[in-house]
Amino acid sequence: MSGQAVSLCDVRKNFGATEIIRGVTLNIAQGERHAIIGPNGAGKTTLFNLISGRFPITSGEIALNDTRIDTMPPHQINRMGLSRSFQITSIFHKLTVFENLRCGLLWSMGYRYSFWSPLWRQKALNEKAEFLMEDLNLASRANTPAGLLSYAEQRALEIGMTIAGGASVILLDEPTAGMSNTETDYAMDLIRRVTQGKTLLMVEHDMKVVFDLADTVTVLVYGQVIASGPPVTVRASRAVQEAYLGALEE
Amino acid sequence: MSDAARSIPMATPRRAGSAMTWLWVLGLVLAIALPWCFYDFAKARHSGFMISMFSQAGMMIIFALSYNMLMGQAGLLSFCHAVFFGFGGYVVIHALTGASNGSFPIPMELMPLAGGLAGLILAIIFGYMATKQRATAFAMITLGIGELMATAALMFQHFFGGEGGITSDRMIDRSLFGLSYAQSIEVYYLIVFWTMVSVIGMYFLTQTPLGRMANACRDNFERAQFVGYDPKIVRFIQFALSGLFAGMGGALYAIAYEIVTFDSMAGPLSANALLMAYIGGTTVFGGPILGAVLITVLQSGVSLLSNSWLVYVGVLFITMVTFVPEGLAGIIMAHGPIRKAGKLGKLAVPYVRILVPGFILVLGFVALVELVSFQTIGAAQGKKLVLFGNPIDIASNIPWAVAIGGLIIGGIWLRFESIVFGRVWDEITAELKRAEART
Amino acid sequence: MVRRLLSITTLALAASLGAACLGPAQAAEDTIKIGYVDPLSGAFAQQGDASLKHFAYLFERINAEGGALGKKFEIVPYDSKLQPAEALIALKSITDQNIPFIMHCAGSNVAAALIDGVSKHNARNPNNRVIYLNCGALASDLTNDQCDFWHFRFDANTGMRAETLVRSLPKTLQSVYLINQDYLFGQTLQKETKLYLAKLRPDIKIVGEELIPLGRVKDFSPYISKVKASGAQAMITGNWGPDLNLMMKTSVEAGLDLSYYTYLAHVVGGATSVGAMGENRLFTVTEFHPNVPSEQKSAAGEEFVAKWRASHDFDLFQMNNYALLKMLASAINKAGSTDAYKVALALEGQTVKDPMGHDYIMRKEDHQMLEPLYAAQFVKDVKYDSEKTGFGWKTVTAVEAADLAQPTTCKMKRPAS
Amino acid sequence: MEIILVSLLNGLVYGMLLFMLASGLTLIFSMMGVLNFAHASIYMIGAYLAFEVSRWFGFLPALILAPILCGAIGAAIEIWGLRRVHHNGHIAELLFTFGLVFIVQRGVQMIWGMLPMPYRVPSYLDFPLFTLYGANFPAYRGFMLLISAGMLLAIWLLLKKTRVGLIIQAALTHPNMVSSLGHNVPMVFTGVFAGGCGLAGLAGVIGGNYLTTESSMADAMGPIVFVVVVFGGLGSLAGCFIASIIMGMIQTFAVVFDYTIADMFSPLFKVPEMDTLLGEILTVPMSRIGPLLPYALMILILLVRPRGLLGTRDT
Repeated sequence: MSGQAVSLCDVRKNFGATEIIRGVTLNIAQGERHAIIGPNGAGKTTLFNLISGRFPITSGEIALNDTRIDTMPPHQINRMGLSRSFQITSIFHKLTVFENLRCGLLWSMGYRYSFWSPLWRQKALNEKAEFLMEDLNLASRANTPAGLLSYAEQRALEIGMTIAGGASVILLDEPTAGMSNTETDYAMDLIRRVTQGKTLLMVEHDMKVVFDLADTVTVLVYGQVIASGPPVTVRASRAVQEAYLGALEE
Repeated sequence: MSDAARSIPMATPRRAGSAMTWLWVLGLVLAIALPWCFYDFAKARHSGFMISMFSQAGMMIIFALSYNMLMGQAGLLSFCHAVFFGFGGYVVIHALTGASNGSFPIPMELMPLAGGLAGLILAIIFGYMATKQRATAFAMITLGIGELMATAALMFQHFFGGEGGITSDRMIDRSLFGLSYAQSIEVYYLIVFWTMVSVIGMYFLTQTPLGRMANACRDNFERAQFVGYDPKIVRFIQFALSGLFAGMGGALYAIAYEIVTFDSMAGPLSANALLMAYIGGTTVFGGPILGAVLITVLQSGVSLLSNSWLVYVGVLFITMVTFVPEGLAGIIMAHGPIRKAGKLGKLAVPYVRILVPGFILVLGFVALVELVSFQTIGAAQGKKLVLFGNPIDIASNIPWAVAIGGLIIGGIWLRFESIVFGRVWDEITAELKRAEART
Repeated sequence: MVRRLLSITTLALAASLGAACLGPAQAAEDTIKIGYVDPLSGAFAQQGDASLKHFAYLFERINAEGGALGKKFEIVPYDSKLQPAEALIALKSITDQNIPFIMHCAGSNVAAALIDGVSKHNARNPNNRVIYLNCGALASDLTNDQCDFWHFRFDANTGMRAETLVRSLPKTLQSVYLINQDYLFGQTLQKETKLYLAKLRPDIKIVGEELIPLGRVKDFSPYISKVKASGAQAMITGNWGPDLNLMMKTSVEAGLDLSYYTYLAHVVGGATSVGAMGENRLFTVTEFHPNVPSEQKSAAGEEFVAKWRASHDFDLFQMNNYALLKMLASAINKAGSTDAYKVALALEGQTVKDPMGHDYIMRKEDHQMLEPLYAAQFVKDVKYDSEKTGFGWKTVTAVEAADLAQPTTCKMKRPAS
Repeated sequence: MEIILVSLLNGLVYGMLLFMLASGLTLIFSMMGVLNFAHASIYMIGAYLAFEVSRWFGFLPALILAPILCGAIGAAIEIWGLRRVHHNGHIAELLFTFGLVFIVQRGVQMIWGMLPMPYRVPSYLDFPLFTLYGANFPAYRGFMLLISAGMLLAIWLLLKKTRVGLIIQAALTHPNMVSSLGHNVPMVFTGVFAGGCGLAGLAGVIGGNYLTTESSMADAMGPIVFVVVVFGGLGSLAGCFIASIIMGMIQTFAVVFDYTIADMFSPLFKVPEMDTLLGEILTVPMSRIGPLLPYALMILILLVRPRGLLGTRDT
């Protein structure tokens, strides 16, 4: 198991009597770009929620860089180097774009719960936030409250906040959902650029994105992994085609 | 929003900030000068009532701002804020007694720190419980804490003095500047000083990582977790610090009145904090200051004039909540861009035009309330009804007709004028938007 | 949206302006003003309201009798909201206007604050001093350990009331149950009642005692079951308002055959809420009730009451406040000015008479007024009923002022000038 | 034994009175999220209206008319007040109801004066129902039990057996879902608020003559009702019912079992008598802190179980 960025071992999750995740075992190597696909209701987002600690798991094990994280609260998992984005944009709506990014940076830069260091004096912090803003192409919107941004801009900010903390493992939940073609191209480009050298785990519906970005694809159906491997192999797999791709292309 | 904007030095020019700075300086100058506006030269003495009211306003400013650290900045609705205020007061009352008999030898000027420390310690204890939860559960826990503490203050004589409270004497003869604090004007300036310190302190807090993360947890506590922060700890520290400032406010209360009773811990004062913060505006740092001043003046000033003042306060709250949810400060801020564009002048005439029917409406309403309450309550108390300087005969129909007429005519007219005003306002803002789009 | 909010803000601004136009009547300068602080708004407003109505009547009377120094008295009301801080702000306002008298009736917590506040104010502002005329805060401590030169209490304290009540208890009574509200006044009453029971009626057994949280008990049944279990024949209580009414109602409905010896059943609203269930069972200790003059066959007293009843639908009972105004008037006349210090000295030892001819004496050593007290029973056949209920008060025991001269622990500090 | 049985009965009656007040608030609070501080004010209005109606037409018409009037007042408040405030958030709604509390209190004083109203139990209900261990059980208490039980039954039937009830029930637990299913949520809100106020009004009719009808009666009832609702759990009428009974019992038994903390330690060691704060805390009898127990209980339950006793979602 060693050397894996994220490893899941027979992870199960029940909501009441229904089992949503039914024994998922998955290993993601360092630096891998891994996509999880599957039909609606397969449990992809739930799996993300389990890995990032949003929900507790029912049984099994989850490890990040060989440390068990399945009993940790989300903020602790985050501090260990795992960061995630949300399918439904989750940003600080009343804060400006600049503030949002700064919030994403604070913990990783060691500010913790400081109430004695004024933000305006933190040169390194502010420069880094500025830099990030340029990177996301949001510099012109620096002082706009995040809630007033366009949808694509909000998605970009979401990705920006996810990577801001410098986490080594990035979980992206449908980063291009609801985007037009040009926006999707731009977002893909952005994701590729900002996740260089990091382990990327993403849920995605857009097959173009999946096959373009991912090194490995895992197919999740009804809470179980039915196939996993390089995109070409998975695409060729009959089981996958029957269970998922066929249905999608109808 | 404006303070957020000012905290980004490289992204915005400093000009907006400097206008703000001047406003603050103006406020301070006003606070220093205000007592002298009511100086009675004939008798060569200050107006004790005015100084009391301003002193009260000072401590309420601290109290309301510290409340807003919870409500506006961290999104926490607390019903026990007065507990920290009152506790700070009780501790300082005991400290004053200790200072005069020598067992607690600290100078008067530093007493607020003792109150603040007391508030901080109590807020750490209660905060540990309450901040485990958020939203409504948090609010309800604080409601319970508030009730428990207020009753405990009545029950335990040794520390709280029961119903009669605890009294002390502020002339402890320990001062860094050799002041006796016999006159309330000296106390007033002590309050001004500590209010200034607290305001600066609380403003500073909004500009620190903790302050920013409190905002973040308010907007989206889940996201805050996924950038590495534990919202519970953010809430906890924010709660404890707001207790610190509330305790300082309570200390000033103890110094000004030299008595602390359970009322200063009880529910109505906590509710007052909420009202002041909301009326003033929770989204702007300085909002609660306006709210604190307004509510203090209403409570101390208007209640001298009419025993129905609670109705006016109630109506004021309802209209504010319904029509001006961003509070007084929110309204003022809304004029910012218009002022910058130099178009404030265009609003002058519409303002006058709505002020007239608004005034008629209010006069009608006030007259009606006074007439009704005079008929059932006031008459037998042997008062004479004097409305707007004229004695009124309530038996005749004329005052009633005038009042109801004013209410109806003012209402209809105001409705009409407010539509006109809205049109002008919309035009100007649309114009500003177009101008912004061009640049 | 925006249009609305702006228009309403102006409305709010106008509201404060509008309110500013409402002013108390500006009377001519040649009156002697008395600042009066009591709750006039909020949940406890009825206490202030009742006192104000009494004062309206009594001021008119005292002014008709000639006022003082040829001037008339004028009352200047302030709303204390039953909060010490507000009362102290009112005190500032009163001293600002150089009014030398501050009068206050309701709430021993406010009274304690005012005693302290007035004393400090006078020490710090020797040329603008005030006298605190206490017209109804009864906790006995206020004229014992907390006594102050500038504080004069014009009403019988809890100790005197307790003594009167104990004296009025019938010889046949053997066991009592004490219930009081858990605050300064109630606690003091509990203590004093026990003290005088032990002193004057050692034969009576206290079979139970209880402090109930003020105004919070909605169901008295558990208390009543305890009272019943104890086998008490009577209940002694200082409860007022709903705490008295509910307790009696629960007890009467449960079929308990008790007498209720109370301290405050006679105040405004008491008769209304007790009604028929109080018949013959309810007793009170009061400074006055409307049937006193007819019982004592005093024509002057009759006139005093009749005039009140012509325009009021509740009882006149604050006779002590008539004595207050009379004493104040004669003290001002004696001092020749309204200077607080001179008037305070003149007040000490003053004796005045009420319309029935009873003495009221201001004791010098603790500034506690001695006054006659009446223990009265709530019965059907009386000349004047209370609050149109058909029932009224009938004196059981009357105690003269001189008989109530209880010892005091007051060690008063007297200013040199 | 005797005292326990009597206390159980007393606790039940008090609990039922609490339930009458709290059931309306549970509906309003769970469904609309409105911290309605004016609920007790509506209760007061109910009592005053009942007094006024019963003076002219008798008690039974008042029993029907006053709650309907209160419901109408509630509907008016919702339509012209709360609905406009709704989009400004829950704190705005709370402050709106705060304002109402002030206005109602002074308004009642202005209309009816400061004195308590002679609102009495009608003579045909004013007799002892039965005698238990020598103490009478008044018929009016039985009548109260009857009305509140009837109310419980009526609400239960309404929620379980009617279409409107189903929508309300669904809205209690999943407010957003109901609106997306295309039901007229504002209408449902108005209906629920009016209904809740009607229930408060009914409690006023029943409680007004059982307790005292006066202008401070709202103050005393305000916070305790919240405690019951939160303790019982949002979205659960059954929880509200159980919480009411528990609170009624606790307060009753706190009076009966008159122990102090020092007494509890006495089997272990003798607590010395102290004239200090600690000594005071140790010797406060249970009956004095009885009314505080609900608050302490609420804090406890929120700490360990933020959804309350039977709540369907977190508070």
